[in-house]
This record gives sequence, structure tokens and C-alpha cells, in this order.
Amino acid sequence: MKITNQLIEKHGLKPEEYSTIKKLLKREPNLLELGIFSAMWNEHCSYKSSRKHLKNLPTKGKKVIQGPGENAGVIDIGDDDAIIFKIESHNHPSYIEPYQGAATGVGGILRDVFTMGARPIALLNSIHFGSPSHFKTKSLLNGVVSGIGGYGNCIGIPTVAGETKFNSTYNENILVNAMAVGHAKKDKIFYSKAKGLNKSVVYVGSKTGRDGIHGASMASAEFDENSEDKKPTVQVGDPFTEKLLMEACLELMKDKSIISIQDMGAAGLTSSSVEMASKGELGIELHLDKVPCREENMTPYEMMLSESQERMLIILEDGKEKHANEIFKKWDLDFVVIGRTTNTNKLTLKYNNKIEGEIPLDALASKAPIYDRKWVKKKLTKNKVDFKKLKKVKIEDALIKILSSANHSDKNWITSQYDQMVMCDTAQKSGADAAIIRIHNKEKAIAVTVDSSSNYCKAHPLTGGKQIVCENWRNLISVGAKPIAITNCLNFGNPENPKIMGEFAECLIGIKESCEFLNFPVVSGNVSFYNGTNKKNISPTPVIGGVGLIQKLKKTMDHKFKKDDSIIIVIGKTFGHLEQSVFLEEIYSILDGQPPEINLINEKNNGENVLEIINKNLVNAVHDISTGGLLVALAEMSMGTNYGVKINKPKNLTNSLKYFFGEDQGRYILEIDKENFEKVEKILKNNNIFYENIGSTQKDYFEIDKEMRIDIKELYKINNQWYNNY
Amino acid sequence: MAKQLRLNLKKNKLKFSVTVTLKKDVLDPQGKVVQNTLQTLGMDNLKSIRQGKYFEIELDDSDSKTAEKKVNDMCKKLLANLIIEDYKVSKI
Amino acid sequence: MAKQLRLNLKKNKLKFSVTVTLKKDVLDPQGKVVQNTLQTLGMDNLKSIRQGKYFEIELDDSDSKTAEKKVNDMCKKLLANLIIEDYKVSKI
Amino acid sequence: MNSSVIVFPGSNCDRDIATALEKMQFKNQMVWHKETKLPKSDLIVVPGGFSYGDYLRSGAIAGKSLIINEVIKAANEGCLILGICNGFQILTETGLLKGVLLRNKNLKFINKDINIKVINSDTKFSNKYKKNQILKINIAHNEGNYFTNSDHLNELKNENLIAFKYCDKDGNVNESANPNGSLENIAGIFNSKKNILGMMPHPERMVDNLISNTDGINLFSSLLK
Ligand SMILES: Nc1ncnc2c1ncn2[C@@H]1O[C@H](COP(=O)(O)OP(=O)(O)O)[C@@H](O)[C@H]1O
Ligand SMILES: [Mg+2]
Repeated sequence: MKITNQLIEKHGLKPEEYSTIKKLLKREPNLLELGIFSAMWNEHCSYKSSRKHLKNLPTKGKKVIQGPGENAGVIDIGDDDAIIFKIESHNHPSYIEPYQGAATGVGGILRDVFTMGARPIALLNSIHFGSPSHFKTKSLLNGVVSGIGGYGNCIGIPTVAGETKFNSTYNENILVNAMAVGHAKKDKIFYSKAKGLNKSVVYVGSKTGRDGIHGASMASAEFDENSEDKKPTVQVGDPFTEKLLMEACLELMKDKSIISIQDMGAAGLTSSSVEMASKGELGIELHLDKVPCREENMTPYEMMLSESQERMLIILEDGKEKHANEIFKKWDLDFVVIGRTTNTNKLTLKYNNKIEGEIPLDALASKAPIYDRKWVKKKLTKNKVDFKKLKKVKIEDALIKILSSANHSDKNWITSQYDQMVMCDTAQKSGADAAIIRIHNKEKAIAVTVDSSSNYCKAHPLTGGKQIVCENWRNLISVGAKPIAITNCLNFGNPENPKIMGEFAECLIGIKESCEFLNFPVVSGNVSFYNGTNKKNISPTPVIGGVGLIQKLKKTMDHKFKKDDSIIIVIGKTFGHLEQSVFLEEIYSILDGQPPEINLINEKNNGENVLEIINKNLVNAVHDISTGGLLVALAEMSMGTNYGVKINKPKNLTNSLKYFFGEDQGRYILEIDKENFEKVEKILKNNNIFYENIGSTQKDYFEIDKEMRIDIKELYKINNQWYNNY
Repeated sequence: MAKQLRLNLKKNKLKFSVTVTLKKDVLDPQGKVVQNTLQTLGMDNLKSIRQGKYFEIELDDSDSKTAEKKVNDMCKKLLANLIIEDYKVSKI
Repeated sequence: MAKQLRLNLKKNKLKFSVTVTLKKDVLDPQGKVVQNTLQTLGMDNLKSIRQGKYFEIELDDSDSKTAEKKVNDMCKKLLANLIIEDYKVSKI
Repeated sequence: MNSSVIVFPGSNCDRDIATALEKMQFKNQMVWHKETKLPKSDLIVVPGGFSYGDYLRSGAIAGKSLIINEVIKAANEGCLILGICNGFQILTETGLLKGVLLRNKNLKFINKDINIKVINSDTKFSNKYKKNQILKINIAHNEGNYFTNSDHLNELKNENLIAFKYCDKDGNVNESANPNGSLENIAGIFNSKKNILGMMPHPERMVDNLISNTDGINLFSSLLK
């Protein structure tokens, strides 16, 4: 078939890129080869727009065993234990088909983690929907939540934390990011780099169908007159098969059969085979007639580009084929030797021994295009909100409005659809600042959480980028964990637009600064560009997934008040920064102004001191102050317990709204027994930490002196209505 | 008498059956497992089995044309997901 | 020619549809919710909706009678839970 | 005491129950569904999870597996059988327990801690509990809505075969304490010989204070007596 300009365009390749392909090949590609280039050179696989910026992220550290570049990041948590984790987006498929899109997103990220030898122990998700009043939001929410639950519950891995946000910026492009965390033995980690000549390349898992063949689906009319609907662009997930695949892989990983292993994710067989061979500086030869197919008459093109789920590619040590085959047969999975490693440095594709395509591997990998795209800096707005012009609002009414809003309502409706307890190591479930998962049969535990802040990132990408890392760090600290490393999922609009590229570049600078300062390296991640429609891009939404370590889990720390008449202190200074706050957004619909500043020095000191206080057992409850400010955080600490607060009115701030709803960063609330107070004070004073004694806990009522008093059961009710009424 | 007739007409119950099936080429994990099970249970000659949904819908409508249109609407709006599923409506 | 015929015969694909529905006296929570949803979506005149399962089964069989018996067997053995469900087989 | 945990493809609470059994000093073995012989056991557990993906009907396909015939044989010989969650569903599909588990009435998967009341504490499975004792225990299922015909319901009542009922934290058995629409708030039942218990809640999740509570322990210690 002649490669026409139209065909090139339908494969998402630019004319210049096509010229480069011809140069690299020293000839015209055939259709199969064009498809392979299109799959490897697209943004998703090649990171062509982002690579230049990602390079600057701090990825090394004493605890880092493997940074970005593998299927997932690996950190050392002491003894012989390693934690393997990563986050990934599945935004577009989830908008088209929310249940299957979200489900296969979970499936994909799980494979990334167990490919490396880890047994997954926790799932997290960050989901962003359009405005609740948008006509699609409700069904998207329903579908995404049941899809995430459907997959995780079935495979039997607890979904323990996440975040859920609504904002009209996602009306036409929701975000569904899924994170998986696994545990492995340090000396049993598996990588994707191939080694050795003439080794068996084995296909295992589900059969290949015509799912999600991309580029091809649009161009299908060109090479297949049989209508569009033959080629579904959305994959259907099969968590049951994934469970079998996971158990089979983990069983095979017990001995030394595997040289390298790679899941077939985006661009399926193409990217997995190319990555393994190119990392190993080898060649690879595949016999496509051997590929297990679900449908009749599948072409090599379709096989190479199919994104059917629940498949893996393995390179085996010599003579291990029979042993491996037995394991996969036991689990009722396909197992076929489909090729060998070679010394040609080429990807060679044969069908019935006839060469159908042959491409030098460096053309697909190291010589893939990299762009230094134009980007512009975002100016920090000088606009301040003029309070005198705003209509008066009572503190109590504002609090109630925030607590009953979509974004700040209790997420119980969501989290009760996820099995959070399966595996019996979930020491702290959803609802806390971070979830806590015990390492099976050990005393230690990890804490995990995900965070994002699109409003801050939109207002000022650099500050926003810094802030999300800090918030994540704070959430881990709040449950008594020492933050170790993060993964990140960078959801942005169209990178060809210099403004959007600027948001990306600056968010990354912010992330880098925080990570460096806090010694909180990035070990894995994912970039998702082109979120939005042509004219309307989403607000920049980098999502941070963090992991922390609790050395000895004797009891869990959370944010719920435990006792009557204990002292409440706020660590960190309250200036009353209201621009970009939830208060202004929810009460006045004001979205203007600068986000709160981040002071990394204070951030670090405050956090480290809070951690010390927790470790010394001097505190009953800890909560970081995030969106909604002090008052919302206090309400969150009260709701669902028997204890409210009695807060003194602030003395030195003129505006109590600023005091109670301001979103100054780096702050924590601590509930401390009276008899421990002196010890806590001493630690804080010794280390020059700013803190304020703001009041005490009391039974049943949430009270600000001379300002408001409300039954905490009432607050709880208010906070639990939104989802059930939606 | 005329009134009676009208009433009857109004009360006319119309019944439709709807089948919703996955599009060809879409993975049917359930069907696959059911097929394997039937085969291990000794059901030879079984070539393929695909699973879908079935609905029996009753409408209080006098006109079978408009009723059928309504059922088609239901399918598009809720019962079937046209991205991955096809549906078929028949009168029963 | 005879051989050809036999081959054809052997290759005879027979296709059946099976619907499995909950018995009348068994609560159908799913159908109920679908019904409510449709009603809130403004589907007036909807009288009742019941949900069930649908299977499309292909057999490599030459004789339609035995094939149909086999399909009935499949239903009894696996596809339907006769305590709560009824099934219906039709040739398509 | 010797226990066996049956593992089906898709079982996912098998490790959890094994951990709990070992903690309670059972000598436990895992039994793969393709096996045709059971090791000598005093207790057989059919664990929770999504055997065969819950495809078709939850428990239906596992109910046709090879090993199930052995479980049925053992049950008829009086061996103790415990089916938890998906295990309960499997036991009803095999006919070892009567009735069925339908979709939850809200059509959603439900995972939360709920309360159940011990209705019959005079069995091998429940003798360490007090009658009417209220337990806080985790449920996690899509199909836990127990249903049976009126004859069987009468039998359950008359012969004291209801093991647990969903209740509120004060022990009231009512509609609002019913998480999934189960007939008469039934959370678990015995067969007529009371050597088989099927229950939707997960006792194996309640044996460790650091993770949850220890309300499930007495079920296992009852068996040890
Ligand atoms: N989609 C979700 N899946 C699981 N847990 C969620 C989800 N959305 C929110 N949560 C949980 O709800 C709680 C509140 O979320 P959020 O307000 O984002 O917390 P924070 O401000 O501390 O980051 C957290 O414990 C979080 O894990
Ligand atoms: Mg928090």
C-alpha cells in the first residue's frame, strides 16, 4: 500500500517526522512499519515534548533503588523490603466509556507494578470531573467509581486512598489517574532490559484482539472497507484474567527463569518488544503468526498495534520454557514462544517466515524525536481581593456552605464502593490524610496519598507545583510517616500551545524545587498531554502520589479528635491568605489572585517537628491544614467523633474570615493532652517553630467563642449529604 | 361504547424485548469463562458463546410505533453503551 | 461431491439464543433501579422492566434437535439457577 | 485442628483466612481447585473473593469445579464447612446451603464495617459468642442480598438456623440496619445439621486490633473447642 500524506496524518505523524523516518530507514516504510513508528513516536510513548523538562527532576536518593525509566519506581524501606509504585492516567478512555476506561486504567497500572516482581498491596486514584451541573458529570462519576472498584475489588487489592474533585475545567475532559503500590524483596526485582542472544521471547496472558488499535482506527477505511465499528477504541478489562496473570507471573518470579519482563501497555506488542530489545542493545525477531489471537484474520498491523489488556512479554533463560509453560497452563493462560533475541539491533517482524517489516531499534527509541517546545512564563497576578466590596457572610454559614459542597463533602459514597480491607493489612483506610498499609507479617508500614491542586497551578504554575509536593509531604507526616519518594502524573493541555507548555515547564520547576529541598525524589511518573478540546485546555493538573515509611506501627495516627478538653495548637503561621482559596471560590465564585506562597524552610522544619512529636507519642490527633483553611480542618477533625472544639477568637488579625479560611501553607493542627503540652512546647521552642494555642476540644459542640456554636452531629450530617442527594 | 374503546386503547399494554450484546471484536470476558466452563463440563461441539443483557419492557401505550421509538430511546440513553454494545428491540 | 457435502454438514453452525430471567416472585433490584432511572429520565408510560441475561450460542452440530437439547442442558447445568431463574431457548 | 482453604481462580481472601487460621493455631493447608482429593481436615473453608471473576453469577462456576464434589462429600460426612462471602455464594450454588444471594439492593458494591447480632450461639461455629451479642464486622460484596422461599425461611426460623442478622449498633434489627436488602436482615445461615455455616461478613478481617478489631476471633476459637 502506498503511504499517502493522508495516511501519515491519520497516524498522527507530522510531514517532517515522516521525512525523518524515511531518512532513518533509508527507504519508505510500509504500512506496518508506519504504524509502528506512529505508536512509538507519539507523545504517550516517546515523551517527545516533556522529556527535556522531566530530565531536571531529582530522581536519586539514598532510598531510591530504581528511578524513572522502568515500569515503576523502586524504593528501599529497610531490611530486604522494597516498595514499587507508579501512577498513570487513563483520561481519554474514561471519558468515552467511564466504567471500562477507569477499570483498564487500574489494570494497566497494576501490571506496571507486578511486572517488576512486586505483589500489589494498595491502589489509589485521583479523579477529576466537570462541574456537577454538567449533564455528563453524574454518569461519568458513577461509571468511573464503579470501574475503579470493579477492577480493584475483583483482583483483590485494596483501594485505600484518593482524591475526587469537581471543576468545570474538566467538563469535556475528565481525569482518571490510578496509582498502584506493591511490595517486593530487594533481591527479587525484575527489569525490562533484555540480555543474551537467541533467548526465547514469550507471550503470556490474554489473547490479542482488535482493541484500541490507534491511529489505525481512524485510518481504517483506508485498508479495510469493513466499517468503523469493527475496531473498538475502548478496551474491556478482565480483572479475573489479570488476577491469574499476576499470580502466574509472581509464581514464575520465584526462581531464576526470567531475564526480563515487560507488560504490554500502550502500543502493546510494539512498545514492549522495542523497549526490551533497545534497552538491552539487542535485536528482536517476532513471528506474528504465533501470536494468540482472539479474532480471525488479524493482520500483523493489527497485532502489533492492538492494546488488548492483560498481556505480558517475557524473555526467558535457556531451557526454562517447559517450567514456565506449566505455570501458565496451571493458571489457564496462553503461553507461546513468539520470537527470539538477536544481535541485529533491529525489530524484525515475520509472518509465516516472510519478513513483513524491519526497523532499526534506535530509530524507534533513542532517535525518536525530542522537542524543545516554545513556552512562556506565567506572570504572577498582582490582583488582590478587596474585602470591603464583598457582601458580608457569617463564619458559620460559610463553613456550612463549604462542608456541603461537592468538593468538600465526605467521600464515603465513593470509598464504600471500594474494598479497602482485602489483604488484611490496611491499618488506615480512606478518609484520613494518608492511608496506612502494613507490610505483611512485619511491624513496619507504609503511608500513601495522592494530591493535586489545579486552582493553584492555574493561578501560578510554579507555586502550584511546589505546593502539591508539600501538601503530599504534609499528608504523609500527618499520619506519622517519614516521606520517602513520589510518583507524578502530569495532566496538561496541548503542548503545542506555548502557554500550556509554559504551565508544564513551570509546574515542573516547582515540583523540582520542593522535591529537592524536602529530599523527596521522583521515582516514576506519567505525562498526559492534550487534555481538553482544541480551544479549551484543562487547568494544569499535576498529581503527586507519595509514599512514606512508618518504621514500627504500634498504633495509627489520624486526624480525629480523641478526647475531651485537650489542647489544640496550630503549627505554622496563619497570615490569612485568601486568594485562590476554597472560601472565595465557594462563597463568592472569585477565582482571581495569587496562590499562597510556599516557604520550603518552614515547610521542612514544621513537618520534621510534627513527625518528632508523633514519634514521641505526645499527640492524639494530627491534621494538615489544606483547602478550606483552619476551620474546615478543625471541622474534619470533629466530624464522626464525639468531640468538637472551643476556639478562641483570634486577637491579632483584623479579619476573622481570613484567619479561619485562609490557606497559608505549611500548617498542622495537633490535639495534645494537657500533661503532654509542656513537652511539646519544649520541642517546638527548641527548634524555633511557630505555633499557636487556639483552644481546646470539648464534647459534642463545635464552637468559636462568641461567634458560632453547632452540634458536631449536625456538621457531620451536612458533610454527608451531597453525594446521596446528587 | 366509544369511551370504552378509547379506554381500552389507552390501556393497551405493549411488550418489547431488548437484547444488548457486546460488539463483535469487543472482549467478552464473561462469555469466555462461561464457554471454558461448559467445555470442561463436557459440552462438546460448543463453538462460541457470548453473553449479553436482556430486558423485557412493558409500556402503557396505544401506538406501537411510538412505543417502539421510546424503547429505542431507552436503549440509547441507558440500557446500551453504544461505544461497545449493540442492541436489538423486538415486539413480543 | 459426497465428501464435500459431509464436510458442509459437519461444519453446519447452529446458533441459538438463550434468555435467562428472574422468576416472577423473585425481587429484581436491578430491574427496579433501571425502571426508576428511566422514569426520572422522563420515560413516561413505562409500566415495567425486568432485566435478565442473554446468550448467543453457536454449536458445530449437524442436527438441530440434538443441538437444541444440548443448549437446554447447558442452561440447566450452568447458565440458569433454576431456583430463581427461568430460561428460554430459541433457534436463530 | 486441621483446616483446608479451597483456592479457586479469582479467590482473593484465601491468604487472609489462612493468616487468621494460622494465628489461631489451626494447621492449615491451601487446596487448589483442580485437585481431586482433600487433605484430612476438620474444617474446610471456602474463602471470599471473585472466583471466576464473579462472571455469570457469583459462585456459579466455582460451584461446578472438581474439588467441590469432595467438599460436598466431606460435608455429608459431617465435616465442618465455612463459606465466607463468595464462599457463601458458592455453597448456595452447590446446594449445600439453601437460598441465593442476589445483587445488593442499591446495586453497588458495599465495603464497610457493619453490626451483626449473634442469633444462634449454640453451634460449633458460635459457642464462644453470647446469644444476641453484637459484633462489628466488615462486609465487602456486590451480591449479599439473601433470598429464600417462605418454606425455607420458616425452617430457618423454626430450627434456629439463622446464624447472624444485620443490626444497628444497639442491636436493633431493622430496615435501616440492613446494608444489602437481605431477607429479614439475614447475614449468615446454617444448614439443618449445623455443620455448614455461610456468611457474608468477613470474620477473618477482624482478628487484629491494629487493623480493625477482634470480633471475629471467637468464631475461630469456637471451632477449636
Ligand atoms: N476517589 C477516591 N478514592 C479513595 N479515596 C478517596 C477518593 N477521593 C477522596 N478519598 C479520600 O477522602 C479523604 C479526603 O480527601 P481529600 O480532601 O483530598 O484529602 P486531603 O485534603 O487530606 O488530601 C482522603 O482520605 C482520601 O483518601
Ligand atoms: Mg490532608
